[in-house]
Amino acid sequence: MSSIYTRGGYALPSSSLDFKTGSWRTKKPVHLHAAAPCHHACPAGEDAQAYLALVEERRFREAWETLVSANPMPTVTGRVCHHPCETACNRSKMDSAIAIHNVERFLGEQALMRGWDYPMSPLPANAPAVAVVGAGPAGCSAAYHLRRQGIKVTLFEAMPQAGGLLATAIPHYRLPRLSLEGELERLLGCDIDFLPNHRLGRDVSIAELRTQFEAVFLGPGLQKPRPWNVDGAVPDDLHQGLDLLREWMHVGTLPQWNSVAVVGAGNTAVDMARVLKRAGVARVHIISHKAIPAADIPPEDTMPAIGREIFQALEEGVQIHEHRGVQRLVLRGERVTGIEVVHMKKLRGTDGRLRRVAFAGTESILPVDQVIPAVGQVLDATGLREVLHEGWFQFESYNGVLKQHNNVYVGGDARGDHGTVSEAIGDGRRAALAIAARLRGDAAPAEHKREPIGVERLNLHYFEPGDRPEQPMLPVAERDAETEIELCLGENQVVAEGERCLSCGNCMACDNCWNLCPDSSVLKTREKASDGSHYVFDYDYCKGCGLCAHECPVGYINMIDEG
Amino acid sequence: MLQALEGSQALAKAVALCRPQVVAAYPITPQTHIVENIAKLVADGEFRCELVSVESEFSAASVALGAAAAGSRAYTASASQGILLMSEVLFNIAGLRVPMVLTCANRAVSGPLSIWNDQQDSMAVRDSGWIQLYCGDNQEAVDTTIQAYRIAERTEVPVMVCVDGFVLTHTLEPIDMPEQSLVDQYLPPYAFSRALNPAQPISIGTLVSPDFFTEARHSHHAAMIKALAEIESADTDWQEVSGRGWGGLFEVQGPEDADTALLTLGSTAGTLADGLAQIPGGDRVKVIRLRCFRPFPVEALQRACAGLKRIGVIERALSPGQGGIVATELRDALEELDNPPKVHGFAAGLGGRDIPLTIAAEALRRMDSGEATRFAIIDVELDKLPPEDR
Amino acid sequence: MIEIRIHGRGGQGNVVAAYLLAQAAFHQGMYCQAFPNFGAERRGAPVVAFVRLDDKPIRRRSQVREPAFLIVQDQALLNVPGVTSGLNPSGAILVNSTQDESWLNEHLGKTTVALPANAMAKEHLGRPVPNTALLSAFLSLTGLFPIDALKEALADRFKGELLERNARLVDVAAERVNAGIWNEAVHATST
Amino acid sequence: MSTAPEIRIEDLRRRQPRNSGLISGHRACLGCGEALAARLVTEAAGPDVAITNATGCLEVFSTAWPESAWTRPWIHSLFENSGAIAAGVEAAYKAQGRSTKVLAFGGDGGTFDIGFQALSGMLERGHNVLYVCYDNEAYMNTGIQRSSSTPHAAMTTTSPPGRERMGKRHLKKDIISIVAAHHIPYAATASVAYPADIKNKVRRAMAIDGPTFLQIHAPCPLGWGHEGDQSIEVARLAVLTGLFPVVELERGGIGSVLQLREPLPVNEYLKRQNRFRHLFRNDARATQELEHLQAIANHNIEFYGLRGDRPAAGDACGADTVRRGG
Repeated sequence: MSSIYTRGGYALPSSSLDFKTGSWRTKKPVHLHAAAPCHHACPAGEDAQAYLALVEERRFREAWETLVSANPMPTVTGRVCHHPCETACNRSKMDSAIAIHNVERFLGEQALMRGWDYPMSPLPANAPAVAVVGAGPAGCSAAYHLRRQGIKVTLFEAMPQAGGLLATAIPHYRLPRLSLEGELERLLGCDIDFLPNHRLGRDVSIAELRTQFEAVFLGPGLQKPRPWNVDGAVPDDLHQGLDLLREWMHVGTLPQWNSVAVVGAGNTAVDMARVLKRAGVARVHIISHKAIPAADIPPEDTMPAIGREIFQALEEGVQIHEHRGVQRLVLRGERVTGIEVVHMKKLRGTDGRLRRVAFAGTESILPVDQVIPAVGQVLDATGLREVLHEGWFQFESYNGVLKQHNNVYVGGDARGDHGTVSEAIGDGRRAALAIAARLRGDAAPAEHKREPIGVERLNLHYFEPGDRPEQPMLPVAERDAETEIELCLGENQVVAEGERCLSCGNCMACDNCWNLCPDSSVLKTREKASDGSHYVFDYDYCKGCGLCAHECPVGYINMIDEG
Repeated sequence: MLQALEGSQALAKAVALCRPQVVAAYPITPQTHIVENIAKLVADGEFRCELVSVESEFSAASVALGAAAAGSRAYTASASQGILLMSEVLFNIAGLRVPMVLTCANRAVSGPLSIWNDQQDSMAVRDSGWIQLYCGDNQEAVDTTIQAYRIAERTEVPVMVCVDGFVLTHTLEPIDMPEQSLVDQYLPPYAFSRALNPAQPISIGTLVSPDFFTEARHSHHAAMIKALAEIESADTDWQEVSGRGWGGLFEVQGPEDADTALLTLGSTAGTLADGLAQIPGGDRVKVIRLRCFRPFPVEALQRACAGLKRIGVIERALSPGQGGIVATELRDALEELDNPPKVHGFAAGLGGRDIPLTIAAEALRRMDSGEATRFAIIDVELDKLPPEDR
Repeated sequence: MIEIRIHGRGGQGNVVAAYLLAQAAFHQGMYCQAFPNFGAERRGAPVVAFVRLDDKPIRRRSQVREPAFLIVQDQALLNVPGVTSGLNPSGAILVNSTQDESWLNEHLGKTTVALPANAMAKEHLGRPVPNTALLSAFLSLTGLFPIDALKEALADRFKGELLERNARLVDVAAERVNAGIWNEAVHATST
Repeated sequence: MSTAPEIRIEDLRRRQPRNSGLISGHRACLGCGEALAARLVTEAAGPDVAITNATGCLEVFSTAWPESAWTRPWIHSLFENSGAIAAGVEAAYKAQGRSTKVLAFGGDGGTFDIGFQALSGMLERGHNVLYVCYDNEAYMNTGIQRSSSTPHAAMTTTSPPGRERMGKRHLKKDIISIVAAHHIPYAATASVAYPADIKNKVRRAMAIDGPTFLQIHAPCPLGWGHEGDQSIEVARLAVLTGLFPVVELERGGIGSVLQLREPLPVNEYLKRQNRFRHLFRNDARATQELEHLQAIANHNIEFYGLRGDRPAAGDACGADTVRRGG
């Protein structure tokens, strides 16, 4: 050092870089791209956060392409899904969840309106062939994802048209025919060999499929109503809810009743009740052993039907009897004239097991001229026996591969462990990816479990409060059998939702870490760093204070123990 | 050109001749006339500088430090309490090795309050690391101010020019004010090697650990010792161009072979010389006027005092409980001589007490009589004190 | 060397008087020294200033304890203890006074000249500032050097009409006293 | 996670799209609010500045000889003379015909207390200096002793709570009003929790030819008793409760203020810091002091009109909203 600096102890600029304060650190910040709750919660595997980011920038087509990389039918799920993504959405702890399903639907409709094609390369000449049985949500999803993987798909369907329950049992005011047909048309149109009116066990057998195709995906659904009786009594003119719905969808009319009790708490029960209203039934009751959803009721105690459908049913005059069970049928001859209902609740017994308890003294008679059970369906084993074990499939939960038949996969309601459209779509995708891996000779992709990031890891201060948009709805007085009740959000509303997205766990490049580091130890890169972000920690000087992690709005920075 | 000027006025003109860019001062008796005269010169456009009229001596020194560190020639002046209020900054300026010049219009330090002359103020900051030059008259004060800038800027040690308050600052006498061209020739423009400059952004005033503080202090001490030569050459060179020199480190009058000397600092020297002229044998006594007190010119004093039998040191300050400050240092400096002269310490003229012509005779009488030879306040009037306080 | 002590009051221009006398001597080519007895006195309080004049450089800085002459700017000061102390027995006093000189001589026991300097100043300057008249009279009495040097010194401080008035006052005051009567005293008190 | 091999960290440091006056390698504590604030100020002030720095943490941690973390000409003289040193540097630059702006830095000790006179003199004389006070509300450099900036009831080593006392007995000195009373063109407060606001205020002050003053609330994790990662959070709560009003005063009058939506109760701020721990004991005096602090916040809110009419993008909740892409 020059003598002029030793005089009086002067120092040269920036010479502190010789002093590496990184040695002070006991904890160090690392980037951790934790799963967004919406992504984690989506049974179909959609990464809502990713497409919301694109929506924010009005890059709608790219947003849609991101969306359909998981789910080929967004206009459908955007309407009928119970959207656990929104339940999980961290924003709900701040003000209100992002209206993800509305965005999803908006993107799907944009795609249909503008005729966007799936991003997909042409099938290679030597593409392997896989059979898919059942063109419901699971089968369609499997077919689509197999096709994206460069696999030739033959899709067998017992009915004359594709769509499964979507086409046969979901009323048009919930799922307009045009939307569904648009999605199916595009899906089937991408080089999928669709064979309608091919019923398993009648027109084709599993054995044939297993020899003709490299693999088989089974998505037959649950076709048989669950048997129902009250203490062994069954009215002789019993109509099952699902059958009645199909009848309504197919014919457009129902028998003329005055007063009907629908027994059940799921979507079929609610749809049935609302359809009955539309068919002119004056008094429609739902007998539910669970509660109407409300803020203070735990989800496991609430009706499994989609909440907003339940409320629309109430708006439309359906009476829901919560925590009730049917204890006795009041019969005149073989005909029902009423039901005896009783208050009941699921309680833990002395042995610790949950069971329904009916409360004596709470019985009452509900006069009805028809009781319609809508308590679920079971597997129709026709054509499936050789792959069933004691009447059920036995499969790996993640991708649905059968335990005894390693080239046969199952998905959708037929698995028996879940029953929503989105779950069926997810099953189809995971099975397709497993099949593709298998055909390539690779190991099946393992379940990649990333813990979703909790709201406590976010710094909500950095986000402006803002409520989700009101979804436009058809007034009750104008509702009929066909006209859709829930209407689509506008472009600006959708973009606003993109802006409201908290980007949980995913760097927004907001610069907080770079701005707020007291030690200038967060560096910014124009190129992407190896972790995909635009920031690099300068561990030579970072003292590990954790300020960056605490002030990261999205929880992208984790403090981990040093060494 | 010879002019009859009040000392303060002459000093103000001398400061202006040195062209400092920043002057910062706070008024205090008896320094006031210096800054008033500078303000007048600035107001009349005869002196272009940033005159910062601060709110305290503490800020005066600080502003001067800031200005000097920023690369400007800087000046300040004070006295007494002002010097002590500055003292923290004085240590800092010197320790940072920032050159500047300060005029100390020497005055007693309270309490009790005294506004009159002695040299206790500058003596109190003798360890601050500043060069201290004491002036015998106003002509010397003018010339020394000019020399001081050269010394400070060459050594990177600040210089305090000590001028007896009132006795010099308020005395009108003929003074030869040098021509501007002469001063410009003698004193090149200031260029601080380590100035605050965005183009070379150094850091001044760092925290120095025990690892280096000793070396920083050593470097400062060594610079002070080396400054002795610079102080002498500044005076020699000035004499060459102006015709006036002041003896460099100290001025000696009297016979070469004298065995007795009186040593003092500042304006007392003339009174001593006149006093000696009036007493029998007075012409056999040397008068040594110590000009440079810091750095203390040990070797030069040893040479000048070799052969003397006794020296009386008359100083206008004391270290209570110890005695004469300069006397003690001189005794220490001469101790290495083969037959060191006996050094008698006298304080006199405290708090403005007039130092009369008779002081020389009184000092010699005491040295002859052998009473109170180590230290005495020579002009104390003990009858003014109760017996228990004498 | 001639040593002079000037007594006055704070605000009366006592130091200026000392400076003027020294500056006048300087213009005359003499060595000079003028300084106040430094104090913190406020307006009206008695103050003292000293002047030394010589034809060789002046080294001493001590106060003037045994002045050759006293210039007293206000006759009341004569009653202040110590004002006349130390006056050289051969020396003399010039006092701004309207009192009878002979009474003063007797009263003080010193050679004393009285000059009605206030009235003269009031007449010529419009203000009762006695020092110019006293200095001029002093030079006239002692014959130390011509009064033109005093005019030069005044010209260092004043300009225009004020200078002219002062110059006239110098002339009038010089006329007012008996020129040269203190010549002897000068010789007797010079050191 | 490691850096991509093609990015060399040394190059990256050099290529940062900012020009900081205070860089890495300084020895501030973890999460130091003052270090952060000083960097932000220098970034906004730009390179053509000289800095004077009072004795204090900032000076000590930034310049351990022979190392300096400053990239600007910088001088530390003493504790109480940053304002005067700045005045001197400014006077010199003026005499030299330079336009380099002088920044004077000091902590609350060097500004509110021991350096108060030099600051006042500098302001009164109209020097073209931006004085920045890094306010961490106690003498932190010497180990957390009370200053006149220490908030009422706060615990320091010289205002400890005990059987007779509940922390500091006196109020926090209203330095900004005192400074503004010098009738200077611009005086403002800011908080490290609002970096963009700091930068805007510095830019504003830089453009003014004359004395300007910025008081930046800068938490000291050690002195306040919170973890280093909480510094911004705590600073933000000081603002959101109204205990530290973020305001601008122009020529002595109140200019714009950072408005609050719904002021938070002061406890939200106090309970996060050990220095107020004694106020959360079951003790009537503690309750009284909490109410006192709430009243002070209420007074600030009323005096400066901090309560906004409606949520606005620029208020204390909206000012630091982040968006994707920064």
